[in-house]
Amino acid sequence: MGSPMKIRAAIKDGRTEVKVLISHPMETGLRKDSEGKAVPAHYITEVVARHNERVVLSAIWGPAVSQNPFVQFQFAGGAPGDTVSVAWKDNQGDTRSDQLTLA
Amino acid sequence: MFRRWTCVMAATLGVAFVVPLQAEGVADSFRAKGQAKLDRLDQTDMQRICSGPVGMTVPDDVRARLQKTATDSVKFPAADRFLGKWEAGQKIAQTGTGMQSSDDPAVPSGGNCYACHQMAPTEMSYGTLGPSLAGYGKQRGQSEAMLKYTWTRIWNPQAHMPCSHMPRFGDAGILTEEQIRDVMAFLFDPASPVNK
Amino acid sequence: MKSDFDLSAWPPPSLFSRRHFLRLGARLAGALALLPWVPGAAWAAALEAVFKERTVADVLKGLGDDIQSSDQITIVTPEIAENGAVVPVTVKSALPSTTEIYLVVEKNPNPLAAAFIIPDQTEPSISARVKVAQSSNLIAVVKADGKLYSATRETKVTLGGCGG
Amino acid sequence: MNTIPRVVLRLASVLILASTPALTFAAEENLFDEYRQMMADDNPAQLAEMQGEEYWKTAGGPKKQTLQGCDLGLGPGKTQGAYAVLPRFFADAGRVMDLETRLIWCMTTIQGRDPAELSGKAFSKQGQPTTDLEGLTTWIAGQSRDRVLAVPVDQPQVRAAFEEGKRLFFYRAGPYDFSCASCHSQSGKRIRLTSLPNLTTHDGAVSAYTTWPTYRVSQGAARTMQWRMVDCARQQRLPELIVGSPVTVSLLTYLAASANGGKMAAPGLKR
Repeated sequence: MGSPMKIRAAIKDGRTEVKVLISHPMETGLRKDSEGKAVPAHYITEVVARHNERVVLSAIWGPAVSQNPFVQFQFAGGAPGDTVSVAWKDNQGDTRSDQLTLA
Repeated sequence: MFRRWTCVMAATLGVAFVVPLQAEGVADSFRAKGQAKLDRLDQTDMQRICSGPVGMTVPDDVRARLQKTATDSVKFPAADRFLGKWEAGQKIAQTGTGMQSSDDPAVPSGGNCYACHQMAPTEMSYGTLGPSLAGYGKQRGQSEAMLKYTWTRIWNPQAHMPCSHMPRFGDAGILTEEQIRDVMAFLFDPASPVNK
Repeated sequence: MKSDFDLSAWPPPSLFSRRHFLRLGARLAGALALLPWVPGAAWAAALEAVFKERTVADVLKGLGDDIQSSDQITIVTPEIAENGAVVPVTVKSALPSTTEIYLVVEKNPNPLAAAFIIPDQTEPSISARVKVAQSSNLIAVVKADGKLYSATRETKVTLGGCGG
Repeated sequence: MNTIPRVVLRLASVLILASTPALTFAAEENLFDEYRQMMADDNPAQLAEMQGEEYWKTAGGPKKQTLQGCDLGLGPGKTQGAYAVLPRFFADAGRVMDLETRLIWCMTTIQGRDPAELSGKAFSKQGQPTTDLEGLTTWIAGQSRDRVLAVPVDQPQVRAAFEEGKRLFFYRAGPYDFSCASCHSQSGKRIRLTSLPNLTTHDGAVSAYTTWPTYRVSQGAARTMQWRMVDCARQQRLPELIVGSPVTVSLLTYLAASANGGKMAAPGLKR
């Protein structure tokens, strides 16, 4: 299980803007550590964001997404009390899901 | 080591002396790591004299002594072979590693010239602590005097500018004679990007 | 903690019949055969091969033939990034019925960096951060109304530092 | 008598003027403003802050205690504004401490953790998770955002540390002859493309000190002032500077007090 994400969401003019920061090393598999050993690839492969149960964004990533990834998007709708959740899965089988309640 | 320095500083330079904060001594704040042993905290004569704050003053006779010591340290290359391969010199100018506690001592040091100097005008990532060296050889030609002057500036910058903050690449053993030849070629060779 | 990773909602069902998907599918019949009923997983499996491509030409071919350049796609990146490890990118599409956005970094060892599916209710505008190995073109490929479009913008990355 | 650094400065500027046509440093720095603006709102240092806040409030260590009894100078458990008045003298420890040194003290005395390990493994290696110390430091520094720096230089111990730090700042040693001042005593200079703050001026000290801890995009990690000291010493080709050691505290006291009056803006974001 990874570290918590930082999810922020704001309702504005009938839309909800979502900003997500994910704690993840996003190792390419090409880097060598200080002892010269190759660091195995370790990166998020899939991301899903939901507004309540509805998927509002899905993504497939490669290792070229930056370490501690950030993603921002907007969806129509969203009301106080609704949930916004984000889940990810990485190439080593680790997953994490966090959610917030819209204010 | 540090305490000895503070006393000398106070005596030589008239800097206000403040009792060292830590009774246990400042060298205790460091530990040897890799090639960087604790003796690196010991100061040379030049380092000690040149450790004053901004606006410090050094007597003329001390300056003259520093300059003479530095000038005497310079070893010119055998058979006046000042210039090596500019391609190798370019790589040395771009390489920032060398002699750090984290560096492998078996790997030759870089010169990291670009950290402080503009060199090839095509390289946009250059520092400005030192003067621009773009067009260095084109502007100056390759007279023996100019080659010797430049060799000296690289080997031990203190010879021309006491208390310079540029490393003594030859005198301190950072670069080999061969590497300095290559850096010289990077500066002087008409085919080098420095002179394009 | 919500532990499931439910792929069944990926991507919108309409995507299934799209031409490039079928093309990918044909190339990866094996993967599809394993997961015939999960469209999201199949899409992911099909893209997996494109993520492994080493040239932009192969990536674009993998996404689908006939990609037209479009001034309806905006790419916002800094002209010069202090470090290639993190280059912020925003891709915005003004093309009606935008359903997918792909980020491609021309000179990276594997140019395809990220793929996004944009459902109906989501704005066709995504911000993310990617690694850029050297100064390079960034290409945004957008799928709108079943067709592929692209836009390109250059970003410079710089070297830095005092030592190693 | 000659004034050496001024001579050096003058010579250097003459040489630069002589051989560098039309260099525009200001314009080049502005190029990075665009980059930083695109990142600033969503600084990944927030992830370290989240982790630090959680650590602060969660019982841990052999003694299974939270750090909420830790006194950072404003009373036990008080984090708001604490960073802006550090380093300071702590009577219980009998010495001046910066935030990180104090946190190690608290994690040791309150939680029973091993000080050698906390100091020896203070910083995350590339790709490794944020350390407890990094998280705590980033979060607590963020709790002083927009506060005016007011290091208590009226404390005689702080004054002594300041003077010691100032002297160390100019101390040249090692095979490269570097001191902190080698890179940080002139204004408007860069190393490669990175601007170098002139830490001997108030403005330079403010611009540097108030933006640390900072997220280093090149390392993908939140980095702290102790890290900055240790890594500058490495690049000076010195032996390893020990986290929380007197030299680090003295240098940080000099830097922080030189920035007194500046407004805290940490965590920052740097290359």
